[in-house]
Amino acid sequence: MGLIEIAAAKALASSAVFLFFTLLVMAAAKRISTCIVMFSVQSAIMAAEILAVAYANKSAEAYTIAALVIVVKVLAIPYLLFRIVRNLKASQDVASSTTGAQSVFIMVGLILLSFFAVAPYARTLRVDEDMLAASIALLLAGAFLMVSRKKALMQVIGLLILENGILLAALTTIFGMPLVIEIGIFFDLLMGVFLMGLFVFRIRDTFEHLDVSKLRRLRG
Amino acid sequence: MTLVLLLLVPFLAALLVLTCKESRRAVLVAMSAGAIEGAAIVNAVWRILAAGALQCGQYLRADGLTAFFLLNVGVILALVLTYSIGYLRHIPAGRFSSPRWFYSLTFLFVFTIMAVFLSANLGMLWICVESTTLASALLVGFYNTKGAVEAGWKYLVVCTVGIAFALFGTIALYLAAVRSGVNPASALDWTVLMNAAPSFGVTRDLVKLSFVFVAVGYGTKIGFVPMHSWLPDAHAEAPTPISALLSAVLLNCAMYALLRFDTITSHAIGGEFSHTLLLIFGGLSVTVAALLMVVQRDLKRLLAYSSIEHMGIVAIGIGVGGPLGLFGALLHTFNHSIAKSLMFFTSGNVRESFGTLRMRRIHGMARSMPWTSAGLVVGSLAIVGMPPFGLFISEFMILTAAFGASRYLIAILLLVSLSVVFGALLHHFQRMLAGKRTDVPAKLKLLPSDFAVMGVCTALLLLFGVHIPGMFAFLLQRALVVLQ
Amino acid sequence: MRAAAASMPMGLRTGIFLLSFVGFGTKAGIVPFHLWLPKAHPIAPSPVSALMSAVMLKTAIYGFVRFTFDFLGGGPAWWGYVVLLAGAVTGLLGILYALTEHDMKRLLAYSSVENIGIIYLGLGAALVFMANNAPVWATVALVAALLHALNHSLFKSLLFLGAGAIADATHTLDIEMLGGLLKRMRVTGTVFLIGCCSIIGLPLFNGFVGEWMLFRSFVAGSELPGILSAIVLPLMAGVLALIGGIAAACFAKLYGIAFLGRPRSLDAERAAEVAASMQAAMALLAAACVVIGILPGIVLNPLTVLARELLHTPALPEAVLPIAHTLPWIAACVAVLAIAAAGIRRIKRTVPTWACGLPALNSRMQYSSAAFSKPLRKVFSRVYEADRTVEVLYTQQPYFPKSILYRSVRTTSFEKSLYRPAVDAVVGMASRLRRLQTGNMQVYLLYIFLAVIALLVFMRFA
Amino acid sequence: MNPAIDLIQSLLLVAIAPLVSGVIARLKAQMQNRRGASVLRPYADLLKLFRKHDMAPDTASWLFRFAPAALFAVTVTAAAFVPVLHASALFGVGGDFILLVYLLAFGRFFLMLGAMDGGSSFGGLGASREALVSALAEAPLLLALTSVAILTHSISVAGIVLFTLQQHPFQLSAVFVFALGALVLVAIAETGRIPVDNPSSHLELTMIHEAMVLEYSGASLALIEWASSIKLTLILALLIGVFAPWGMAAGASLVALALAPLFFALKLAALTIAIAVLESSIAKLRMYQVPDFLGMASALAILAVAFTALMR
Repeated sequence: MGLIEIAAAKALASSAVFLFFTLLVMAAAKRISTCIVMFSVQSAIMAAEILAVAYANKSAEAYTIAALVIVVKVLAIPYLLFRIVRNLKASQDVASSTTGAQSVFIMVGLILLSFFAVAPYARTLRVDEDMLAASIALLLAGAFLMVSRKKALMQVIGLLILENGILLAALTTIFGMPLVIEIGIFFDLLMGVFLMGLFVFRIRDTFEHLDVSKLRRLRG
Repeated sequence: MTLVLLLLVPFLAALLVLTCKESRRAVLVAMSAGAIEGAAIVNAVWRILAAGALQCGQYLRADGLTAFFLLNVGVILALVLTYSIGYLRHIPAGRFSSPRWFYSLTFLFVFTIMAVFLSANLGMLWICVESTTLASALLVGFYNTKGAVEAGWKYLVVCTVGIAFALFGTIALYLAAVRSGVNPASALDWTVLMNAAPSFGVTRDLVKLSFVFVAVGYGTKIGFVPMHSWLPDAHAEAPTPISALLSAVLLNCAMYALLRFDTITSHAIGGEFSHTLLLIFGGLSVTVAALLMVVQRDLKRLLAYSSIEHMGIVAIGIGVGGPLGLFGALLHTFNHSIAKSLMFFTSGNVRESFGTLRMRRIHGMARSMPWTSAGLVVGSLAIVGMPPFGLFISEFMILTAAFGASRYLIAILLLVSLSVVFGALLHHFQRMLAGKRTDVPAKLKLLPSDFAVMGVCTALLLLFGVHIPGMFAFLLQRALVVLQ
Repeated sequence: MRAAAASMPMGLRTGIFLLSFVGFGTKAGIVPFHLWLPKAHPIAPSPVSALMSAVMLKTAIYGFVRFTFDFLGGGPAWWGYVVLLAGAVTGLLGILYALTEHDMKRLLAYSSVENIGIIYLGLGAALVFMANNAPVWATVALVAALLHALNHSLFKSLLFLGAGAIADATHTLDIEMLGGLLKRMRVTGTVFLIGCCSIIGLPLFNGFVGEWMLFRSFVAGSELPGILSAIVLPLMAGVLALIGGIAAACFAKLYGIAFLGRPRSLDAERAAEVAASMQAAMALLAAACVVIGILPGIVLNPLTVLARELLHTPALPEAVLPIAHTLPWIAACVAVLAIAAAGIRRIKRTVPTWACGLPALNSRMQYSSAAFSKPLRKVFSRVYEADRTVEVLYTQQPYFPKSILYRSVRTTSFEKSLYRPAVDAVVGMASRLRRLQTGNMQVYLLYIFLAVIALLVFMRFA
Repeated sequence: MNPAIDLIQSLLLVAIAPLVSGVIARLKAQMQNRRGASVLRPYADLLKLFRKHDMAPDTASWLFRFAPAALFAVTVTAAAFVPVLHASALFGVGGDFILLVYLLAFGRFFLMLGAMDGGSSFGGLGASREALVSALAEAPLLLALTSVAILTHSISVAGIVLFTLQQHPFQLSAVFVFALGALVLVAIAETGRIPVDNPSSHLELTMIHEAMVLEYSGASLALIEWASSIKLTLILALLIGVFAPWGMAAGASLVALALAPLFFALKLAALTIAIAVLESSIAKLRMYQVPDFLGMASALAILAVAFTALMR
């Protein structure tokens, strides 16, 4: 076993922990930029994981997907988000409706919950338990961030994390889907983030704030 | 080629129309593109009927079900484009809100919708459904007012989140297929899945899990309660032709996606589970939407809730199942799309005339705008399922199927909801129609195109209420064959 | 279709029956699904109202007949009782509400409700006869119902057109503002009178023929073996008579206030006859009413064929045929006598109406529409719930008030006690549901997540 | 049977109608210790009125003039339904009780309209009250006759009379008692006698019929008065025919036919005395007690119909 193999195995084994770490940091984060960085890191961890899988299976498709993740999720989307943050010239506060400590506690609870939830499936599906748990945790964490953070950009980030969870679930169970489909999904995602960014500007222009909890003209 | 043409026309039209600075040119380009697309649809439907199914490469296929929905899109597109001629007079000029942008985005939207129907692959299907959200979000926010931006934002986020669940469900189904021994490369292909479905027994739980997520995901897009929250906002704030397009085409489009999954799931693990789920969503949607219609204040929001209700009825039809239930459900999607388009068109006229959609401020329509009022009355009679309009037939089929399948609870729930809807519409519209001539602020001149649109809608509703044309019935039968 | 229906399970058949009963009933406007009718009519222009009453209500009846008789082929007797009850309640409440209306079109709309009730009485009787294996009388009842439907479309169109003519001539439909129109609009007034005579079922006008056949079939109900049907059906004759009696009062009020006496407003005073085309249309309908009323055979035969088609039954029994032969003779007899009686008299001069020796009368001293219907309203006060306010303004003298303002708002207790709570409950629920649509998108997202969780839990247990 | 006999008995009914009114008035007067006018007085009145000038109010339309003729015509036509001497009628087979009731309603409707055409408040007042009474009287009248029709298996008036005539008095169903009760009550209301209406009242607070005819004069008034006395006699004849037809001729027997007027006169006399006694001994009801009165009639009629089924 060469050095690379050992590194790959190590990465695979401990990547779930790193992912959880990024989630906890996001929960504690007060600034949007921290969350963007953490999202980038999270995506990088996943890319590393896919690379490890690709290397282990000698799968060209997996390499392509890893490359896509790096380009789109590690670089392009965080860059886009940073640009938006910079251009908005607005407060960087995430505007959480829970305190930092509460958020972290909830995040821990969600992670435990996901382990609890996947236990029966992991066995029947013959997959790594902590990776599957991590994917569910990402899903739940994304959902939690979307619901609890009032800034429009945080909704985008939450959605991206949720998306990451789905991607991870696909990867851990079946090494992802056919390539064309994956590419399509990435493209969609990129467009989605781009559009949401557009809307963030529009919200700022028309409402002069970015607090989505105040967007309550339409109800009933 | 037939199928590629269907996609190519709207895509090219979207680009071409963007180059037309002058709004009359834009209208001309749009109308001719619409005509070409219509011809392409007719051609495609014809060929599909002749051949049973058309395949183009690995990712495009059209079968009977596709043909049925293509026809639906064609009819509504024609109506919407025609109506837009008159409607676009009122679009204020802005950075992105000009007729050319309107048409460009509309064709992009149509492009994604066509792609949904033509996808042979469930992964593709997901991508296209998600694209419809992206393409239409800008249209929802077209007016750039506070309400429009808010609605667009909510639409974008809520639907994207919902659709993400559908992706999860799709992956779960893929996993189930792969684990059951289907070749991973084609394990998302619809026909492959249909053939392999009976052997999914080992991954029973996974298929169920998949359907739960797909139902929530596409259900968000369909507007099932409780994932419906985006729908009234988007429908109310979008430009009127787009509201019609959303209600009459987009919802059907998501319903189509769910229908495909429902069929596979039924084949794999029996219909009990997925149908129960659909009945739950359907019953919930019908009840909640009917109740919420009572307390609406805005005309277009009212119509939006009515769409939720009708999607619930369709879900009940699918959930009740059987040839009659499915037939009724499919027919109902078609009838609803026409009736709802008519209603939205009239609401557009109302808005232009009264400057508001607040129903409390609208009086004396019957006197001041008799034609629009007639359209509204016909539309609302149709929408509450009165004979001799088409929705009566389809609702009656669904109810009969429900009684036949001994689903008494859901049938009674549906009946009660329908009467609540009737009461709600009567309550709202009676006040709007009655009143003096003097209550009307501005006079709206209807164009021939407006009359044409309302006339065609009425004629179609009447036609389908009295007699389902043979060709159409044949098409529906073909669609049913696909689902069984 | 019939064969398929025959093989259906009873539950499904009942389901279809109840569905078509409620569905078509709503459209036809049977109580308690009638609320939309009087609200829709006044809004619509007169020709549309006429068409609505004449055609739309009838398509509903047609649909119900088609489904219940043709498709389902009848059912157990209780179906018939349900329809009879609906018909009786509809007819009575319809005419009672009509009695209190002062707006001509609303009055006519409520009278449509009443006539639909009468038609449903016939349909119910037919169902009971069919369930009791008496196809001959079922045919009579069904023919009666169909005939009344046909007649109703004739005389109600006539009346709505008449109302339209009045609206044209006087710009109002409030009968408290009218009066003396017969003198000013002779043709309209005369044909309207024919419409009124028809609608209250006076002999020699078409309304009578249908009602007569209904009465006849009700009396025949006594021959049925079941005790219940032998009691219920003949009692329905009483209900029909009561409806007819109140209808007579109602239309005497309508005609008497709007067309007779002196004008109650300047507009009514200045009213002039409407265009000849309109007169011709009304005259044609009026002629049809009279012809059918005197020679009912011309419509009875085709309708009998139709009913036999629907029920697969033999011809009408002998017992109902004499009416067709008697009516022309009665008509002749009445005509000769009336002409003779009219010939005896010579009106010598016109004089002012007697005013008890006081100076001339004015129109405000006439009986008003509200006053006319007051006695009957008082008798049936349980049905109406009027909110009355009387404001009296005195100056110095206690016996000569300056002004008395009497306001009476009629709300029907039926609406109050049945619909109000139901509507309130629905609106209450709706308002509570409305709060769920908070406008906060994060809450919306929460709903989606909760839906996923709930379904996952459901999946575990399903 | 023989149209000539039928025609004669109908004309007889029309002809003696004023006499019946006169007899009742005379009997009442004598019971009240007055001498009273001659029993032929109504004929004199009619003759006088026919000769007098006919006047119409200036507001009136053609309907005002037409209404008395219509009332008279339908009432005389209705008289051709009822057997008097022979158990048959001019409108024998087709002359059913439904048509009879509605013919009477016909006349009343036109009288109501004629009253309202006068333009005074009296006309409206009378018409309104008449509308109340007739609306509520129609149902018990029809129901009572329905029960009789069910018992006699015939709907034509002549058929009903013939059936009863052929029965022995004790063979008759007890249900007849209820029907009779109901019919008597309704008859009082229909003919406008005390306690429902007072035919001799000229007080606007109490009158119904008189208020309606206030504007009429001359021949018009004569027609109306004649018609109402025909109606009274007709209803009395109906009561006699339905409940006590014995003595009426049925076949072609000339003896029976010769005796029939005698029997009829006796029974009519008994009824007029009963009316006179009743009208002299009880007070008129308040307006709003009339519905109660008719309610009782309705209850009896409903009972009668129900018993026809229950006592089969």
